[in-house]
Amino acid sequence: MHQIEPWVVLSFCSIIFFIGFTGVLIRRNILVILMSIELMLNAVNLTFVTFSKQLNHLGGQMSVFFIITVAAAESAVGLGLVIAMFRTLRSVDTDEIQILRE
Amino acid sequence: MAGIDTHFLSWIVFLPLLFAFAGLLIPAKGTAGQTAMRLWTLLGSLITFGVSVSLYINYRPEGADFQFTETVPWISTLGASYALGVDGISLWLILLTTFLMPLAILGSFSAIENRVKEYYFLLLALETAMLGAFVSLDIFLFYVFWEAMLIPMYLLIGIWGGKERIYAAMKFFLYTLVGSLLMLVAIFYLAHQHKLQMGAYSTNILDLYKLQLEGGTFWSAQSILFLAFALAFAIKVPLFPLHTWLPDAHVQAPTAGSVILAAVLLKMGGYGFMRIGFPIFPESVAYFQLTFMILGTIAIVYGAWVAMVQPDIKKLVAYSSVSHMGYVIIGLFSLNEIGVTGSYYQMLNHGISTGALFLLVGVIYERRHTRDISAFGGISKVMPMFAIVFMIITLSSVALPGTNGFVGEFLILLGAWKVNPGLTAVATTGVIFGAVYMLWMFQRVMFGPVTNPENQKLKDLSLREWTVLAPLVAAVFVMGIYPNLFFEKLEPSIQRFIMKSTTNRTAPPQSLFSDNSK
Amino acid sequence: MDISPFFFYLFAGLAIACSTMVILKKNPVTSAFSLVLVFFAFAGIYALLDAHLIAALQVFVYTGAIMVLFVFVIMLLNADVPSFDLGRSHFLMRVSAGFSALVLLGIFVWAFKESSFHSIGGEFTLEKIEAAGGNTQVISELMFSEYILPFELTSILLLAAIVGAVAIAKRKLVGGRV
Amino acid sequence: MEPLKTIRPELLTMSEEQIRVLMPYFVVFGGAIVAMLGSVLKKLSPKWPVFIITLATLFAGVWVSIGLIPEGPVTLFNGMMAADSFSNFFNTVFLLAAALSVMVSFRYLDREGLQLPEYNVLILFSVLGMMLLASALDFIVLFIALELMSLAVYVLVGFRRADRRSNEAAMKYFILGSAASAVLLYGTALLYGCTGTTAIKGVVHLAQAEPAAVTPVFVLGVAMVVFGFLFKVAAAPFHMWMPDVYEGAPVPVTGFMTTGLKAAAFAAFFRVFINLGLAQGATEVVQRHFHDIFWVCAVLTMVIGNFVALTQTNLKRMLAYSSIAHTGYLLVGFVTGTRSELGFAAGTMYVVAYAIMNLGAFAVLTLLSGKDDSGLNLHDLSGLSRRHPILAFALSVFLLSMAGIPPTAGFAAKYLLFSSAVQAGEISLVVIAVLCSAVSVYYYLRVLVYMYMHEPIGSPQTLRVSIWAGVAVAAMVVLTLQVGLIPERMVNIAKKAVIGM
Amino acid sequence: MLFWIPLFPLIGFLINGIWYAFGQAPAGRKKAGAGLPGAIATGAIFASFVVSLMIFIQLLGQDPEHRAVEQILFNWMSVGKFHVDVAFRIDALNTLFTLVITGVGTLIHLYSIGYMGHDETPGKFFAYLNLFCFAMLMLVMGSSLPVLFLGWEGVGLCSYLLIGYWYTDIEKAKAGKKAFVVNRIGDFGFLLGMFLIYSTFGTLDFESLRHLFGHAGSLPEGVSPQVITAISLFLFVGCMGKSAQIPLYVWLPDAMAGPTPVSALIHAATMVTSGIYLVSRLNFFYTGSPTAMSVVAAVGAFTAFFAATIAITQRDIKKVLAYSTVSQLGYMFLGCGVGAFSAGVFHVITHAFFKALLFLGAGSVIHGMHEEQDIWKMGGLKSKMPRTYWTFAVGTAAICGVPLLSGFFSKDEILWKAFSSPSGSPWLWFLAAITAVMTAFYMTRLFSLTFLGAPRFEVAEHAGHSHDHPGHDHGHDHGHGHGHGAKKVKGIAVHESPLLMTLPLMILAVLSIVGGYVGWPHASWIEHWLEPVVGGGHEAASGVSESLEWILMGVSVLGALIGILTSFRVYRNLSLVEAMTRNVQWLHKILENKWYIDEIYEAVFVRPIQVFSQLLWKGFDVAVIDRIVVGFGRVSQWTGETVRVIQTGSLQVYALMLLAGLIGTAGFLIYGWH
Repeated sequence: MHQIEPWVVLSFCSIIFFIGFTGVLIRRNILVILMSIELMLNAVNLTFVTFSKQLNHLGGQMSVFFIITVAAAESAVGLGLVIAMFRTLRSVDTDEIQILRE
Repeated sequence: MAGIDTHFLSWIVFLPLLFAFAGLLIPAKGTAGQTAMRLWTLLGSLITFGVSVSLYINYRPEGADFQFTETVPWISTLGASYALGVDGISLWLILLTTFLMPLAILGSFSAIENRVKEYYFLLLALETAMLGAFVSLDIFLFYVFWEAMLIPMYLLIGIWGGKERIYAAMKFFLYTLVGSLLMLVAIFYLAHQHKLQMGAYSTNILDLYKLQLEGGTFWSAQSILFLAFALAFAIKVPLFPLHTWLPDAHVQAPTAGSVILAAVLLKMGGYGFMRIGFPIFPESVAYFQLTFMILGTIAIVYGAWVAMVQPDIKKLVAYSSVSHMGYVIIGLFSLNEIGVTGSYYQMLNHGISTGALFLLVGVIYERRHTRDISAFGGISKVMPMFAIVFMIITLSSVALPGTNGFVGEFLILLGAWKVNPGLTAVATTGVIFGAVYMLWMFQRVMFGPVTNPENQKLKDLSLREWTVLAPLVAAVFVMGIYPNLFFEKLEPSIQRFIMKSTTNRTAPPQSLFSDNSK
Repeated sequence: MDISPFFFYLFAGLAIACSTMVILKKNPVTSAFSLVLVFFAFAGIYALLDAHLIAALQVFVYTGAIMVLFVFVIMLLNADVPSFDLGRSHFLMRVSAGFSALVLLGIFVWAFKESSFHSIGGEFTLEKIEAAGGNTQVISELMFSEYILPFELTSILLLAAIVGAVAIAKRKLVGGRV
Repeated sequence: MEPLKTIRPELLTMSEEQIRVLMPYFVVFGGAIVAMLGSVLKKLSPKWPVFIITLATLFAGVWVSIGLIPEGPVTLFNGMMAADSFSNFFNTVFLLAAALSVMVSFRYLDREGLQLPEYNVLILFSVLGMMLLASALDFIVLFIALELMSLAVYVLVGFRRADRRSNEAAMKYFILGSAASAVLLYGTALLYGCTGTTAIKGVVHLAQAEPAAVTPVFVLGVAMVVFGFLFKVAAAPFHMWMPDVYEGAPVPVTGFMTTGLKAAAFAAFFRVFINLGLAQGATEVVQRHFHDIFWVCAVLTMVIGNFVALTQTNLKRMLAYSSIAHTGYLLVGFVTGTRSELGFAAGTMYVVAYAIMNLGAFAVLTLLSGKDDSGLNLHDLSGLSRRHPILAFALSVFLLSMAGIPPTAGFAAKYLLFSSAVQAGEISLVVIAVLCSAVSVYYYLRVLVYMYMHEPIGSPQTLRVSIWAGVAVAAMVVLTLQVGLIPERMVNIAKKAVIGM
Repeated sequence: MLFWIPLFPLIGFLINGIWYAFGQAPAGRKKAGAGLPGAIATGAIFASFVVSLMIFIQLLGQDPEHRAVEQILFNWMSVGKFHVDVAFRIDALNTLFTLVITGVGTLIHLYSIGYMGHDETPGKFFAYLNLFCFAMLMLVMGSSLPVLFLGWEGVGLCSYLLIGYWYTDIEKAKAGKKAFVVNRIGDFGFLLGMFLIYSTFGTLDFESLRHLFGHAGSLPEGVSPQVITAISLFLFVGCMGKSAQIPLYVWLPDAMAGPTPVSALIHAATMVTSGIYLVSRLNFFYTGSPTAMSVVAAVGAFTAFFAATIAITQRDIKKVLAYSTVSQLGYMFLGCGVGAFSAGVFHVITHAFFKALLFLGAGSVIHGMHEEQDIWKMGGLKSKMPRTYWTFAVGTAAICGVPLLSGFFSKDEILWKAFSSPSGSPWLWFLAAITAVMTAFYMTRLFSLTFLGAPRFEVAEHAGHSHDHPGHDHGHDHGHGHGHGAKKVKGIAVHESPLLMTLPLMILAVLSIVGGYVGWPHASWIEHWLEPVVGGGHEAASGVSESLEWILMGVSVLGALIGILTSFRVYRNLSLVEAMTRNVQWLHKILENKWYIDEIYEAVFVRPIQVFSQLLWKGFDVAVIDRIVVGFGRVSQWTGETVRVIQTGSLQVYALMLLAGLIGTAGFLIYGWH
């Protein structure tokens, strides 16, 4: 056990990514869904960094900065929406937001 | 007026539209306003007719293939241009349109009382679209007009129609549209082929005549393309079994709508075959000749039989149109000069006589508000003058010699006989059944005692109605007695048409054709 | 790859376990705290991969800012509603989601194993970065030269986010006046 | 060992040319800041000032954009952004779409009690995002621009905060949008891993230069990027968010989304698609597979969009499905773009035509909608031609244009699009497309049926049309007909735009 | 000059027609009496009679081989090589027809002035009558088939209009329609014949066709006999329709619904003979095809016999005459069918005289009886209507074949030719002879029942012309409906018809007597006259001697006398008749119901077509085609409804699609990787 193959790290990233995706799919609580999205973004970040290391190229790390920032802005707006929704619906359940259909 | 010589056709085509837009400025509130609107529209259509008559006067049959041409590049990327021109084939259809339009307008003076302004606007817009289709020498332009025709007609049926008007309007629109969309794909393909063969895109019909397309089998490009066009045209004609939109549309449309629909719109199909379908795809025409002749024959007999049992006058006339247009198809596909001339003439005849029939039905509909044959009986007694005109038009419809109908049907059958005597014999039975359904209808409506008290006090034709019908009656006899008036402007164009439609044929024509292939 | 397997597997195992907790635990607060652990584990792996600045930022921004925001919102909302612990969605959905994710994961892993990433050698080797002043310096220099556009754009993005968040979270308003 | 050159001085200065081509962006950004400042006015109601500022900004932006005719593509910021005719063309579209949306929403906001200055500010921000999206040459920039646009629009969708449907729409849009962004981003990461760059062109250059770089991971990356975009443009089967969001959003916002947002997504998609060489470039494997994928997607999108629209009774939702259908037609343009003479110009032209007619239609819907976006069911339109003939006429023109009936912009655009598809040999696709558009005619005409052929129901309420909205609708009618009658000009512009990319 | 012949009636028609349409028909306009319109119409047709006579005289002076006058008016249709002129050509054959048409026509017009005196719309009647004459003249004068066809259909139209003249009676209107439709069936054959002629010979002009054939019996080169046969038979179908032969005779009895002068003119004297005209005109076709000849002869003979059987039992005076007409037309075709075209034409002429006479006489009776047509309700009119009685007697004698009257000569000529001609046979002769006996029988029956014996109706006492016409009572022209007559039987003031009506009767009676002398056996002027056109009569087949001819003539005369005498005996004692009728009830019933032919046609053709049409409409047009069309719509709608189900509103489902799409694509890509 001396070396970690890149595919192992990358597979780890995709495990996290799909866990995040699964979270989006199976949770009814919107807050948790938002968290799952954060998980996905983190997985992406790690992929970037892994590649950055692998390729000896800092572009990946640079990207991660911007992604982190965007993620932050996104959560801000997302949480704002959650609050607004909670005000009218008194709920954060995705089952409650199925009026618009068909 | 500017450019009246160089843009003569444009003027004719867009004159009605100009009047339509100007008519929008007339304050059509109240009776006076409505009358003003009606008269204005009538004036517009009459002026258009006048101008188109000068087209007739100046057209030289011995002159160029297409006259009064105008060409303006339009979408150079795809080779589409604004190309107009007139030959004998379009000439008479233009005149038919402009001739019938004032009559249709005059005929609906008292029938239409609400939304007068829109009504006449749409009628004039429709006229522009129809004229445009007849003068287009560019397939793209043709398509534009072809489709543009649908909207006014759709609204005319849908707004001023009968009880089932919405269903009928929708059916009319969708039926026609589905057909024409496949035609659109074929147009794309043709333009592309032109690029491949000639090096540039073009949708000019005259350019497309020169295309070499592989044909002769069912799955060849030519056949498929021809079928795409034929579908659009056959629906418009309408050819059995694609005719079912027609009875509904006819029955529901207001009188003027039915008149225009029967008289001009159906001709678009035949015209399309003549202008586009045949000359571009000669081998496919030969290939599908029998198929279409069979369909045409079926249409003749089928239309007549089904017409026989219709309880509604307009529906009966509609099915009679199916039957009559079946003749057009077999005449066209007989591909000899007699048959084609007959077909063309039959289109004009059908325009006149069916148009007149619809106007007549409109006359009694206005009085009785029903078109049920069984609601009438003995009308002759109450409206003798009406009965006379009705009789004349009925005779024209059953193709009595001396009326216009005979010339067309006779030539068609004569022409078709040379190609396929068996089918022609079957088609000729249409002569019998045509008489059966028309006269039976006439008998039930006009003869017998006046049983329904509502029919007792019907007013005979008014002066206005006479004005509408008299030109049609005159046309029935003029066309029946002196068809050469029409043939002489037509002949060179028909000959060219046949030449184009038969040149690429793989097999030499049979001996019976020999006198036509000059 | 030249990293310590032990720490990698440690952090990776932690991250996987905690992420699973995030999506499986009913209580959002539990999920939130599991998420914090995931973030920490990620920061560890960043450090292993020589991305020290990112590791730090991960801790600051994610655990410090974003998570606090989450917890804050949870608290805010939780105060009102007793039945906040929502379950998971429909069984069928869970099965199909899990199955799809697993299949895709399989495909990805296969793809990662199949592909090689050695072909392109960049110039930012560890030694060069060290020579140029370390990871942080190089990154900052890059940010203000090559990456100036995204950098400026993120600022606009944040501005927009602020406006948006304010607009959306404002209390009720009537007739156009705030 | 060569030392790293991290600071390149040439990146720290900008030439005059570069500043000139950046003017539209500066104008919009500046306008956004000023509007933002204006929105916090205390003494004075910010309503009018912000409105005026926004409009002025947008029109100034249009003016500047039209005035800008770059001689060739100008790349900026280390090749991360391009100012070329393509972006310029789309910038104009976005700015006009935004301007028209702002014009029609003014009275709407008043009526609905939503007159917040942030509305206009957010529109400005999202327009900026769109403009950057159309000019991004780097995946990172593209992502940020996308997020900038999306974040503003998320909020706009949820702008009717007291309305549960608006909230629902915003929430769905947000979650799905974020998830899709994450997928897109993951794809970007994989591409970066295979090629060592995030520049759009760089990716494909490397892939072409070194075939070894085209590994399964590369293909997966491309797939994820493409799927992210397909999701954003709402192509089936990733279209499902769209009807819900369009229905829930305030009417003028829906109009803005169907035009501006869609155009922006397509603009970026075009750029990515062309530069990734999905149609002809990278390798044969990629090209062949993506052709099939797009083919299937296009058919599915057209079929689903049109057929489901048939069953809708709410006009807004119907137009949402119709929007999906139009996406399908546009995908036909993607499938066939490289193999026809017009190339992607046909698609580009279609985007514009669609924007024009849809903007017009939604402008009319905005005027027709009642309190809380009610009154947009089909039967509410009964007899509209009696109550308001001009609006009915305008709506008819837009709907007929969408149905592709001549002589409208929709017809001209469809004609160009499908004829390029035939040139590319995709005849079966075109046949499916025209049959679908035949289906579409039914539901467009159904609206006409209600407007023209049904009698008015209930008491006719008077419609007040503000001068702004009136001008907007009239302009769209004129444009629809003008492009329909004389498409040549628009085609040339679109061609130039695509070639300039 | 030729064009004046049809032009005069046309002018008459236009004057009367326009006057009627605009001056009389509109509500509130004063109705004109019969006088002026009648005078105009009669004048017109008389003028053309004069012209016809002049032409005839002109022809008399010409060389027999080139005996023809031709005039081309204008070019009707000209398409490619197809070329039709509106042109007239009068030669030996049709000059006779023009004379008969205009001559008999004039008399009937004259008669009509009296007969229609109380009608509501005499203007219309005379307009139609003139129109008919015009069309009939076009028919016989036309120099080519299309022009002939113009007249052919034109007379059909007039027949239709005049049969349904009293259209308020729906039965009459139906009879008119029936006539037109059945004629159209014939025209169908006619058209096919024309098409075949044109496609074979490239022309439709009689002269050109005749030249192609050269001399009798020879066929043009390259034309197979089958084609000739086909053409002949097709055209003969047309003749069957127009000239009321089996199986298309059914319209003629019904056509009696029209005013009696119409029956006389159209359905006895002129129109129905146009079939014979056509066959004789195109005799070269028929002589070229023995098959066609035999068909014509057989149909003619059988029709003659068949119609006669029906005539025996009819009660309606006009129906008897109608069946008699059918029967006589059969004779004419028999004549043509055995190659004796001149005999056929000869019979046309004599038949025109006596049958017109009989019809007009019947009209006079009906007029005098106030619309009573049932001969069983007549009787004893001899004294009441002497002039009618005597003239009718002449007519009856002529048709029965009493020697030295016109009918005798023409009928005997046909009988002899049927026996002796190469294409004839004893069987044909036998059938015709039996028919002759039956003819004598039923005509005498008619005569006897009408004029002899005691009146079988109550005679009203107040004599004089008290024309309280039913038409006036009812306010519309129901007046002549025979249904009304029946109710009015009580107290009929029978009166002799005015001179205006009896004068034509007398003239025709004279003609019926002398008309036959132009065809004196073995010195037949008419056969000689027609020879250039129809060819000479065939020489008698070998083994047929002249004495046989005399014997046969004697047999037929004897037959006629037997028929007449039997009939007289039988119908003197009406109770005997009833007894006899009872004995053969079934036969009587069949005959009285005209062999149920109408019913059979109704059941075999009319009803099935109607039912089938209904089925096509409801069962195919609406149920299949339209259902398919609507079905497309339904399927689209259904697809839409189905697809929208996946639009659950749940955002997770939406997101799942993203995943599913990714799986699909990734799988697809990786599958394609290898």
